[in-house]
Amino acid sequence: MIERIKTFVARYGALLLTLVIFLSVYFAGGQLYPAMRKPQVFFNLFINDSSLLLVSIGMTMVILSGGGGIDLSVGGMIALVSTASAALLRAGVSPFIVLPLMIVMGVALGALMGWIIQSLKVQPFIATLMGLFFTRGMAYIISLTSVTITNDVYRTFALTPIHIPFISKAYIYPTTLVGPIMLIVAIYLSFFTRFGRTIYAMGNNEQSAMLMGLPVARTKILVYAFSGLCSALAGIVFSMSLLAGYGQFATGMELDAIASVVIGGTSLSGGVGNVIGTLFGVLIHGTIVSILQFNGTLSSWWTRIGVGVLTLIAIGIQSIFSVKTKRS
Amino acid sequence: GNKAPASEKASCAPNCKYTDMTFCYPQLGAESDWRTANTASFKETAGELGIRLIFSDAQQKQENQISAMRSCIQQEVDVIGLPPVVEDGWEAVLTEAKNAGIPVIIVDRSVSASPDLYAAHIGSDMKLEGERAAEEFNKHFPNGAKVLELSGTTGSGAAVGRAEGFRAKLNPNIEIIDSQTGNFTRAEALPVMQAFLQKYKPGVDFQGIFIHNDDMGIGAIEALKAAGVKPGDLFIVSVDGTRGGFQAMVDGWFQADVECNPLLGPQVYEMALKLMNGEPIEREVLTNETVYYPDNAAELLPTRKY
Amino acid sequence: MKQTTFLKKIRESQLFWPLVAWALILLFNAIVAPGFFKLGIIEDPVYGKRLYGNLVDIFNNGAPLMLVAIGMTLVIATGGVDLSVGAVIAISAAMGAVLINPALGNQLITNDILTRNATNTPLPIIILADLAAGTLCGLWNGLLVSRAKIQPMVATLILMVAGRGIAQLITNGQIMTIYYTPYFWFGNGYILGLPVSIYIVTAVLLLAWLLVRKTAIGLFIESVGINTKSTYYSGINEKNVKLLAYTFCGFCGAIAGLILSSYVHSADGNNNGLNYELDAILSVVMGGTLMTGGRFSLLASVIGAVVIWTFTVTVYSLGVPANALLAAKAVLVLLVILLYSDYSRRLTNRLFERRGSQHDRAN
Amino acid sequence: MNNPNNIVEMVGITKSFPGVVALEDVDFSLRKGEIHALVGENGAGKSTLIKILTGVEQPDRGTIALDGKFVHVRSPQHSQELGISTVYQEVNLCTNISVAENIMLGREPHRFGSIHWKKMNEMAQHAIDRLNIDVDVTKPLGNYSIAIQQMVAIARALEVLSAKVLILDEPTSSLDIQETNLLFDVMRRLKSEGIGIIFITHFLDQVYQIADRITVLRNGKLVGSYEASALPRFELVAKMLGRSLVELDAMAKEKSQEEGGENKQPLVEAKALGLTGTLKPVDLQINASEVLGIAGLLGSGRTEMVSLIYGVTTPDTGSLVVDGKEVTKFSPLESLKRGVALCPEDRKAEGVVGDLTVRENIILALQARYGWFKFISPQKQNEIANKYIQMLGIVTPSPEQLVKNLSGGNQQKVILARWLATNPKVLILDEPTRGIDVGAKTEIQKLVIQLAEEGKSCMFISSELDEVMRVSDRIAVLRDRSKVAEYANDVDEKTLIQAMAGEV
Ligand SMILES: Nc1ncnc2c1ncn2[C@@H]1O[C@H](COP(=O)(O)OP(=O)(O)OP(=O)(O)O)[C@@H](O)[C@H]1O
Ligand SMILES: Nc1ncnc2c1ncn2[C@@H]1O[C@H](COP(=O)(O)OP(=O)(O)OP(=O)(O)O)[C@@H](O)[C@H]1O
Ligand SMILES: [Mg+2]
Ligand SMILES: [Mg+2]
Repeated sequence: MIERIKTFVARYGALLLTLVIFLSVYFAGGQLYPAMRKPQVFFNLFINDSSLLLVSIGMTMVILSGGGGIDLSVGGMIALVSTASAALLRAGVSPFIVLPLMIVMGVALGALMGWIIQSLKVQPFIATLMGLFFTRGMAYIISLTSVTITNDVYRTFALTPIHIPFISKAYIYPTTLVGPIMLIVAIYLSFFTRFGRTIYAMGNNEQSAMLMGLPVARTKILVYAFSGLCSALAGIVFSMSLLAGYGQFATGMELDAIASVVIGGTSLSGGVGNVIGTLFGVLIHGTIVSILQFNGTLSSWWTRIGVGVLTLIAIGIQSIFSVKTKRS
Repeated sequence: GNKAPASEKASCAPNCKYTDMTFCYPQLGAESDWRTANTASFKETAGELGIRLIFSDAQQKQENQISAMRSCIQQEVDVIGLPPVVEDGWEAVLTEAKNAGIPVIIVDRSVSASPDLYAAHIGSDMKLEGERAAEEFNKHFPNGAKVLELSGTTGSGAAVGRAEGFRAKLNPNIEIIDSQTGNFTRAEALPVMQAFLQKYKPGVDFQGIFIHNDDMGIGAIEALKAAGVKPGDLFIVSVDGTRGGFQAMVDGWFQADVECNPLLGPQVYEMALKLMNGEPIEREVLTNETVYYPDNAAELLPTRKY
Repeated sequence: MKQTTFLKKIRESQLFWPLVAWALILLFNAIVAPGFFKLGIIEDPVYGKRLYGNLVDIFNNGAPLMLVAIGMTLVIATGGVDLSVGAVIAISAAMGAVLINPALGNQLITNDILTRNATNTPLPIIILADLAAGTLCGLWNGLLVSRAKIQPMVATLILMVAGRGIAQLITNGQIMTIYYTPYFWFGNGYILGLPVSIYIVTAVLLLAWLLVRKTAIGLFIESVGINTKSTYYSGINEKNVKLLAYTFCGFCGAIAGLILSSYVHSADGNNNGLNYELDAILSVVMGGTLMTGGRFSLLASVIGAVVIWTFTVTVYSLGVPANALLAAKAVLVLLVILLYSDYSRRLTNRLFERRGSQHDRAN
Repeated sequence: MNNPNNIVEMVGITKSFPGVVALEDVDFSLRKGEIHALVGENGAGKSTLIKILTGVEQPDRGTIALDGKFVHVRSPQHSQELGISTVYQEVNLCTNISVAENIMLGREPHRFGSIHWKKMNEMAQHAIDRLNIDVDVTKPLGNYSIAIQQMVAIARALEVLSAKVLILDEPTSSLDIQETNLLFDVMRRLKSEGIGIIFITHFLDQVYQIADRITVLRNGKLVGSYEASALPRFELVAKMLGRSLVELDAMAKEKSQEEGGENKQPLVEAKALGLTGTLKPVDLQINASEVLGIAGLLGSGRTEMVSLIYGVTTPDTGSLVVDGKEVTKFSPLESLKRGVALCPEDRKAEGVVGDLTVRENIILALQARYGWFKFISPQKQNEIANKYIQMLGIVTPSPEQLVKNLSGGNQQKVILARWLATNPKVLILDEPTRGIDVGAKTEIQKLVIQLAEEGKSCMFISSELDEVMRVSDRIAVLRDRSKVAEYANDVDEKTLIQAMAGEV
């Protein structure tokens, strides 16, 4: 029995810890600001951070695949997808053409970056930095200004709340659901497919995974394509909820995503962690921001310092824990 | 549904006082002197009047402003003042505020959302500022000239309005030969100006510059100095009327500075109180603004608050 | 035969590719904008005769980036990365501005500060405080990475986010304009007709070079970057090696902040040194140092920084809008990637080898 | 080519790396149902030949035929599809995923479009059971020792169902005798099933124990392929080295018999030195001019013990006295300054700094001892490097070659040179001869003895008992992480084995 508990803790400890951090931060917020106890505040976390959750899921997979894997292009992709779709919609193209087109574009750009990383042996940081420059630059080239979306389909998605059953005055938007759905897809991929397990294996040691005969090259390209898919979806969600496309959307979101992934217990060196942790990482990040917003008296700079310090604390707790498990 | 009352009266109406008010101000950032003066105005005035101010800084990101507004809605504040970073994308959250019965006053820049989603708009008339700047050029160059434009953040209400007004009023014999954005910051204005100077010879290829705010103006001056341009060689008009701008006029760099008043706190709070008490308000309010000139800049400089 | 090995040496030197990249951009300018290379001498009211032109501007404006690239090189060589350099620049700039203008309090700047050439603190102390602030930031990063064993990207991400907040905290959230002319010397001054910043970069480069190549530190840094554990077993205190690298990077960031704030006459917590971390990393990579750590060349990184600035100036002078600069930069990175890929290396190798063998025959 | 019995037929294989010709015009064939030993000195090109056959490297020239059909092996994955199953030199598995995944990944069972975990674990457990080791397949591989990991790698290779060819590159270098025998049983069974096995090892005993044919490589060239029964041992060695075994033995036997004993001043003295959970308190003494052998089974705590003495880990009980001074600061650097050096066991992770040159690798520890600012001048560095390259016979085109491009054995020599360069009083060698050819092995043994003669002392850890017995003056035996016995060097092998195994 004790052995069982030990195994359980060793395997899921980091995840449990992230969950505990989230709950304590959340309840601390509720203690400080009674208004934070409203159920809608919890749903707002999902509404506000639906795009962040999506890109963080992709980012998690990329980071897990190791080899310095990182995707800096996510924010730029959101900008590009939102601007491109807004421009297309303005030109009168049907949303049922625009949506798949955007997804294809995201996947293709992701795969292209993956290919550059894999075939030209370019460091992911640099290749995806290029992706960031390219996507944002293209967004500005499409339109220097914000483009309004007036399409009815988009408006319906943006402005029709879905009321949560059994909880009064609680609602989400249809776009809010995309993140959780992708989360389930990512969980399935990472734990129940060869693709996912290969990601973990190569994250630990790419050379070994290659010698084990695993399709390392293909997986690497696919992982970046997957991240591209997530970013494209995030871009769609972004443009749907804001009903606009703009080159300055989601600036710096790549950093928020990396922070969330790390707070969620994934190691930047690859092979350790999972997407469920990332969900809590995103929620922790959102809760911290909420608390600072509910406070409302702090000078603007405290938000930044606060986010920095709390990230440090979260990582500190994580690392203490990981040292402990290593010892045991 | 949009059935909820446009702006419920607060429970204390019609006798609400400033001390009863909780006011939410999701400031968009701290990108310029103008903005910091604006923040200071809201904070100081709230302190003086006893208003509970819920303030946050969105660091120029719309998504942060939106999530801050959602937090305010959950806190059931009395009034929200929103200085939107861009015009688009506010419909959903404004609807949420409306459904929660919280009136929203749009401050400074404007929004593209339907006007019945917010209570009022207070702000400078950006177009008018552009027109005023154009008139200065018209006065100074009756025989025509070539000018450059250093514009603000692309797509922002201020940059769009000022550019539009400027072009609308500018005499046809004055030609805008080039226009680039410096994002309202000094750091970015500087290299842009440098690039201009590589392309165009000051005094020969162009005689004047219209700069969308004082911060960029200060950055541009550095580039001009480095290129050996002297104060007065060029006719420069800027917008804002910050201390930096006044200093530039004293030094002879700016020939006019169109005011854009950031001290909106008192005006906005007054309107918010009226909203709480259910009193009628004007939907579009312009702030009082003027144009300053170098002749009395030195005198006025010490009286400037920002 | 000798010539072949000489050619080969050049080709294998880390300087080769950044120089090729620079040459390509200059060549492009020579064709498209011949005026690009114009150099002139103008009379400066304060500093006398001085050189003026695009190339001078590139070195002058690029100085902060070059400095940061020097520090970043050492950090990357240890297998780390420092995302906080931009924030460190902002902190150092804020420090300088606030010591000149004593508006530390809670009000807006008072009017008497506007009096020209007044400073609240003597200049040497300002400089020391600047450098100390940046170095301290570097030390903090170094401690997080070496002692707390936090992954570099995360450890420095913390200061990247919080640092700009700290800079704003120092200036009480204001963009502080500096009116104290002696402070302007670092960014706008000239010695013998050349910008002061060029001398500063040269001095720091020399200092760093002596530090790493005339002592064992360079070897230790490379060794740590390649295999930390082996390095530790060899009796090298790998923690202190990392600590040194990050601290030095903070120091470089501080000098960059000094020059930058002096140059734009203000400190702006939000915008000083924005995106410098990315450009610095790009410079280092362009200089042929792998992001996984190991072999590095300081000079190559500096040339990398020069390439980036030359490129930026080129793009501006072509009249490309500032926002679209990003797309152009993507093209630059792509160029770098292609130039540096194994494929192109093999191609040039073959090219040179053939020419080399022809040469042999001729002899 | 026409021999229908040949499953693998490699002809005219040539491969060069920058600065080295690893293989030159090598022919190699493998018959159905044979065990074919591939032998040669370090750097002879054995691993390279294997890598070419399995698609890790592409040959510059030459052809490969499988079952009489020419093939172009594109990647390890492709080689698996072709029925070639491989255990590479140095364990190449992933430590973060479970043992079961390490065995099954790539051919894992599926159900409803997802991995059938239960079945996969069962299949993996079955594969592990065949090798008679006790492992929980659901645990991460990293929880287990290198030896177990090696066995898992073998289990994985055996799991390739349709394998026609099995390649084992030094699989036994970290296995003990029982484990090796187990492996041999499995190999014989596979052989009887008609599978061809390529077996690389430096243990000539094992070659003769199991191989049917022997192919000898020297300096990247084929010396020849022989029936094992037709090639006497001394001839094999002579073919590998171009020298005779007698010569070599003479070299090692030089060990002076002058058992002086007058010089018994202790250099290192450990009293109840231990670390909870790692090593039970140990008393140990090493004198000047003495070689202390350390014997023990895998995982008996030998590495842990020397790690404590070298200060990689800090003990929590007992005391350590070096050269008369009590040690308070535990770290490799402090140890170096005290004159204690440790040549670590895990060459890849703890030894080489792959992207540094041979020269830099050699002077690294010496420079560390001098500190940051007392820089060894480039000329001096070259001198030192060249001295050791000659002394240890390191095969490298120049001191400026990157160490990662040397063969495994030569890398080991470079590391050894690094420690010798610091001129230590006490040199601790943890498995210095693992993966090293006969010639180099003898040289290292000789070196150890020579150091002792110069008044230094050595601690010598090796899994090969005869080696330990040959070089040591005294032998300490470890079992279950504590010291159980100590013998003089005239102890017989049987006593030692009994002490190690605990069956008195
Ligand atoms: N990637 C590489 N780059 C350069 N040289 C290499 C590379 N791989 C191997 N070599 C060289 O090829 C030669 C043959 O090496 P190989 O690894 O095949 O030897 P080996 O016979 O397996 O030796 P050992 O018994 O020590 O493992 C060596 O001289 C080695 O230095
Ligand atoms: N994950 C782990 N959990 C528990 N014990 C472990 C783990 N990994 C290794 N060990 C133990 O650590 C010890 C490592 O042994 P060590 O390397 O000291 O032995 P050794 O005698 O030097 O053998 P070797 O010949 O392998 O070097 C072994 O007792 C092994 O069982
Ligand atoms: Mg080998
Ligand atoms: Mg061991």
